[in-house]
Amino acid sequence: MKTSWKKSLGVLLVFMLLLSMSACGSKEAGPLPAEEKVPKINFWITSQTYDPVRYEIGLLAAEKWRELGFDVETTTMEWSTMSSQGMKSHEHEVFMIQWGGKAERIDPMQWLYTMHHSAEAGEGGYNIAGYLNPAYDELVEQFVTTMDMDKRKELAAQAQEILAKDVPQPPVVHRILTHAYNSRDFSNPTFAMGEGLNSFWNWMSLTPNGDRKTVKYGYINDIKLLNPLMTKDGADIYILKMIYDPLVRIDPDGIPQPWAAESYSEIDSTTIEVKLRKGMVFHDDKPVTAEDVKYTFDLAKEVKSPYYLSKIDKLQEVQIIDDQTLRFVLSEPYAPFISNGLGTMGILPKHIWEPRFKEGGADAVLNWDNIPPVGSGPFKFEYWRPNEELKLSSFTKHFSPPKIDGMIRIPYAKAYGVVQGLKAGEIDAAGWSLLPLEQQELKDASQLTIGTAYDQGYYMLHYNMRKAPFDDVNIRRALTYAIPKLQIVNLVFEGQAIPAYSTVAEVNKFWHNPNIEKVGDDMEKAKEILVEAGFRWDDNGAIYFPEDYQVKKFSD
Amino acid sequence: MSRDNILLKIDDLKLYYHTTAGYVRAVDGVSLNVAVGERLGLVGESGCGKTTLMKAILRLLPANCRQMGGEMYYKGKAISSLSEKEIKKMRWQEISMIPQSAMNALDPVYRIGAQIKEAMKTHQKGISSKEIQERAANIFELVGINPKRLRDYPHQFSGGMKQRAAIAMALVLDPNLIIADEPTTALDVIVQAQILERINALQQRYSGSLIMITHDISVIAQTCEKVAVMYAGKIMEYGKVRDVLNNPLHPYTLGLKNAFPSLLGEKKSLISIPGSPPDLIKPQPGCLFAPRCPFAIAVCQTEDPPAKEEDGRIVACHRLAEMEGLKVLAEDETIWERKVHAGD
Amino acid sequence: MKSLSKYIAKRLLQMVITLFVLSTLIFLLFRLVPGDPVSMYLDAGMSAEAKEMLMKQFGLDKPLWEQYVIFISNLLKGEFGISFQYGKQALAVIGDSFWNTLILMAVSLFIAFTIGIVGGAILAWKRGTRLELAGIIGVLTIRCAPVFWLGMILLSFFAFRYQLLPLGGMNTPGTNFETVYAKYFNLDFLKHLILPAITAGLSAAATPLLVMRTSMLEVIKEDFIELTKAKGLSDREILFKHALRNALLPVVTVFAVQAGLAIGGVVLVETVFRWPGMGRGIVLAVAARDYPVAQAAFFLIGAMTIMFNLIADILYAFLDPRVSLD
Amino acid sequence: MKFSTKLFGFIKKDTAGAIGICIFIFFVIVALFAPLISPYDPGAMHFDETGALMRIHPPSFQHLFGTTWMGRDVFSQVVMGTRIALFVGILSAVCVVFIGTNIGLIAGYYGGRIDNIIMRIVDIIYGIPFLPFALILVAVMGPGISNIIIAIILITWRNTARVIRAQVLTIKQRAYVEAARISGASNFRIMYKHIAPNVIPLSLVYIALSMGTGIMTEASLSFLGYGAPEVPSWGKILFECYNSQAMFIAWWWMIPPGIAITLLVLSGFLVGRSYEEVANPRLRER
Repeated sequence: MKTSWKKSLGVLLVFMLLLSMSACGSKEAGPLPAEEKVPKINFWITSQTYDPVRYEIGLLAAEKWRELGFDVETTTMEWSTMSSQGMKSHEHEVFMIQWGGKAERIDPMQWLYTMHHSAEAGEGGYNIAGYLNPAYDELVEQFVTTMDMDKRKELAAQAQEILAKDVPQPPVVHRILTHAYNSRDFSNPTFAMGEGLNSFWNWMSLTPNGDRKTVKYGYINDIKLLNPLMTKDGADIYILKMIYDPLVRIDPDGIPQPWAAESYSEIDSTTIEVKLRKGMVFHDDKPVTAEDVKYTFDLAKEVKSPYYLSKIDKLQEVQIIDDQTLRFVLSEPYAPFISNGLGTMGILPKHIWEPRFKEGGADAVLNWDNIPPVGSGPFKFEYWRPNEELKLSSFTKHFSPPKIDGMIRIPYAKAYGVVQGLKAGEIDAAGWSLLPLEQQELKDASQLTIGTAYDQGYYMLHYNMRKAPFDDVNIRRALTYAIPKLQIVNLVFEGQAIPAYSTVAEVNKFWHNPNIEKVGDDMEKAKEILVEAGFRWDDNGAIYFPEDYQVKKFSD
Repeated sequence: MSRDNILLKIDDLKLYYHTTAGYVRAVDGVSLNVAVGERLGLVGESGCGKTTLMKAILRLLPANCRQMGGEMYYKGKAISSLSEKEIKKMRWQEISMIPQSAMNALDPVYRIGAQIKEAMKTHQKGISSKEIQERAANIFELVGINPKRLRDYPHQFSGGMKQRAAIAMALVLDPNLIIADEPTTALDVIVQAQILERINALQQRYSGSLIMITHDISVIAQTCEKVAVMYAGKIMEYGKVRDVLNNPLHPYTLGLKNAFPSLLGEKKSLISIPGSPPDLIKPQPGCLFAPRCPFAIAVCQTEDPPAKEEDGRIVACHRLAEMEGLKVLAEDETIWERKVHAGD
Repeated sequence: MKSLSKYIAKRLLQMVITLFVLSTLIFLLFRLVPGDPVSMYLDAGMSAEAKEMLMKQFGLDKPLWEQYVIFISNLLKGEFGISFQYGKQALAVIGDSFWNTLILMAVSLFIAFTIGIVGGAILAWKRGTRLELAGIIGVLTIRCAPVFWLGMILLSFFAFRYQLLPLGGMNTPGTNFETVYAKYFNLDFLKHLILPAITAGLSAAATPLLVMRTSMLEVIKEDFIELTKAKGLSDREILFKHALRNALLPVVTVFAVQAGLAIGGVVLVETVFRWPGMGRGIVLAVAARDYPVAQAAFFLIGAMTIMFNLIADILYAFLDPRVSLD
Repeated sequence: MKFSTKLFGFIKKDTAGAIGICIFIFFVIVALFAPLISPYDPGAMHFDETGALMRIHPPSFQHLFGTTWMGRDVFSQVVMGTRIALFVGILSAVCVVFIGTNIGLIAGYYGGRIDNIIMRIVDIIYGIPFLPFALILVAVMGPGISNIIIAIILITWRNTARVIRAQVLTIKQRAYVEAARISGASNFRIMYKHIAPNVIPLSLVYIALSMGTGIMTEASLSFLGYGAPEVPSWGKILFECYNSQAMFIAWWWMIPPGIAITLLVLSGFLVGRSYEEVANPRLRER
């Protein structure tokens, strides 16, 4: 009996030891000077539970980098920690973000200027990589202030070319959105770039085939807040776009079109004149006036609306010329104002917001759930039971009324809920991109048709050029060439994605530059770059800096 | 004693417990009669089978206890032949009991009144609730408790009151036979005396029979007319209380009498019987008391002593004839201990 | 009855203290760790200034003690602050989900204790039989199985394979309810309730069942049960009126503990069955770093636990006259 | 000899306890030899002859429990998951019981104000809903085995402390403790030399019972998406399965980890319960 007791204690100890041993890896030093060894790369990946896609991509890329001789450690992190330490404080070495392909990003201002200009490199800025290239800065400054479209297109092409060579933060893949809808009862959907069926234009074009005219629409998450000045959530903004009319809407091809404005024109490089459409009314039957438009922009500036602040900070003032005419005066020439400012800001009814603001100030306006939201858009708010459903009905007094009677948005919390809802006919469409397995599950549901839309957003790797070895362009290029983009497409996305090479997506035909260097999927090339730059390897295959190493920050 | 006068007749009853180790012979060939209105005391050490015997009368024995022989007759009817329905009807209506320890015998979650009334409601269907209340109140007054306290819960009663409540409960249906199973054991001496007094007083009014089970021979002396001395599942001696206590004819009775302070006035030091009751699974041959008996002779070790009846007295001892002489010897307390040493 | 109200007052005071400590704990937990709510929303295209604006809006720019003072003074007013995500009072965000959870909890506890009490009594009655053995093995297995796994199995079996019941949620989408009554009292709601309630109920049934069984075994050995039998009562009366009633007492004690555990189970069950309750709410709020909502939900769940404890205590006093509540 | 008889003697008496010990030893062996038993790296993706990823393939000889959506071997994952489960279960149980026993000893031995304060704290902790608290704690401190264990410890020491305190209160009354006190032994000495040995058997019961709590908590947190990110735990396997459409199709992905959790928790429960009867006869039949 005694021996068995001792034995089991021993077994337990050995077991603990083994467990702790398995946690540490083995390290061996090569003959080359240790201080010249390329430092370990700490790759932050999201947990598999938060985003399996980023987790899998991370593992696949790290595997290839190890093949090149880099010492890569993958650290799994909570997204909130990663975003605050990486996106905000820029303390990362390399990590990945999924950038959404919203309509207002079709004009590549965000991709080319905000994410790569030196002005955004400070804490909290969007130049996460810390890409400080004076030549590039100059190029994109021109891009932002030039109003001439052809000139802008040319500048954008040049910027894309530089970024593709320097790879401060390479895009990896674009998803292909796969959305399903009930083609038996409804027809004429719009699968818009980056948004699929979630697009505003889909709700305008969708046409009932028979008597059932209200579309039941499935989604994973619920909306959260319908206050246009405060919301930060993409799902909320999709709904707000339906309830509120902006002056200009970005059409499915990314071109700004007059909407609540009858027309707009540039008076000079800093002044835009807008003619308001006649006869528009809010959902409470009060007319939409120039006063409302001016008040909307003034209020957004006054209360520092988080979502709009960056879009309208170049707006100096809004002048009312007459009942139907307004002038927007900018502090400096700023080309994206039409699509990002006029194109996103929904007109708010002054008679609702002004009393609220006067009474409680900015707090009363921002800390407000704005239920029911009253706009002038083609859809009218009916009711919202959080986590259960939201109903909008069509606004028949709108100048361009939708063909359907309305929509009910149902959050299913889980993908399987959406899929089973589609299958059972509980919902008519879903803005949730279906995985191949889920599509297979739906193959017997004959009423469904599946359509696709390319995402102009992407999964993007962010190196940190503030830290070695990412300050070296050869390292960045080699690492990027090693990323198995095609394999990622096949394994992680089951083919429902395409490799991304340019910061402006291929699907964004107007702005995309097809003649850039396509970095990726080439281990040979990756090795070649390192060898040419003089990098060395020890017997174990670990990589070392060249002798008399000089950092080369950018390509020539 | 005429035959029709007999209320309960026990005839060579054998009750064995079935256990994994074998049969435990808790009651082994007991014969007893209880006449109408008679008060019988059943005395013996704990574990001698007296409680088993009494439970058998109400058919309350656990499933592993089997009747291996003999029979009990209530009003001439074999109890084992009664149907489930008949036995349920008989319980409490005909035969009730005062439980061993009233502390645990009352359901703690119901009012005492409700528990008393429950007996009436079960057996006397169609009786008005007003009458039930009246009778419960009467019976409480009878046992000396304020009827207002019918509304109390058991935990609000003292030990003596609980016992009295239990007595009241046993009396409430005016049964023909009451079995009192050690009604005073759990109580302190003063309360014991009160309870016994109460039982005696009640006997003036109550005409039914009583079986008083106890290990305390003095209790029998106070309350009973007849007494049966039981040892290891057998009756050792039976007779009128006065006869048996004044003139015991069995060595065990002698020992038992020595073990309790005399209530009959003789001042003596107490002598308890050394040793312990025998193993009932594999009883030795001969008299079961022989190993502890200071007067045991050779025949006692081999032959079961026959029960001899004389003048309504029954004694089971081989040395009955020599008893007068042995009694004198038994006065000496050392004789009991010597036996134990010898037995070792 | 006077002592009862005094007792409840005393317990309520204890509850207030516990909840106070609880909320302080949660307040600190959320603020002393890396990651802030604002950075969760960075992708929306906000400028640095806008982010600061948000921090100010949420009151996160103030020093910790000041945030705490605000938090406590809000708490005294019954407020948990404005939700970071929903732009309204945290309690208003939780709103209906509180009732959804309460209904699920109550029904599953009812199922658990019905199964526990009846099953425990039966197993005690059938002592030593094969039924008892099978019952105990089954109950122990369910007790040790993860409740979410049980839910997954039931879901894929009854809802997916045989399509007898809905695949989660609380109401079939697309129905607008005129009244609160209409929302909860209809067949559709009941159908949605069955699987989650049974999952949570089954999983919580083991402990009361085992306790009931042992308690029952003890009670039927008691003297008063024998006396009841001697009184000529039928087996049914003995079992249900006397034995069950007495054996219930320890089970009621278990109820208090079980209610606390069941809330944990409900978090998981709500997640599996997509039940729009507080449990799922707290998971979502925590993931989004929506402190006020997470705090409010946690607070309410804590209060619910303590309330169930209180109910168990009162129930116990009601069932057992020996207990006086002071 | 005596101690081990005391420790393992119950096996002879109690079939349920023996079954529990057998299950536990089985899992310990699996954990020890996990790398040898598991045929593949649990993170490796598998491809068929045509080079296509083997997504949710049913069980076969190559893959005993089939494969996951990402073509990973479920059997290997379950085998490797045994280590995490045992590690979390044993470590958290030992810590919980160590802390709980000491607090219970102190509260019970010193009594008075110290006892009062400790028991108030215990009352408050009983008011904390366990899983939501663990969820918040792990979410804010970041997912990871150590944080999960910390969350378990912070809450569950209350059970052990309460039981041990009650036990100490009765032991304190015994004559030899009084004798030790009179002979001038220090408090520390009385507590650990004279009282502690008497409560250790009860502590061991709680180690067995706490192991189940630990394993279940880890699995639950993993299922809610807060599991330790880099290790293949049973809860995480279930989380992945649940979050993909495969839950309804790939039973081989869903059933084995659940059975593993159930069995291991059951073994702790059985051992604890039957050992309890040996350690604390008063609790028998309870």
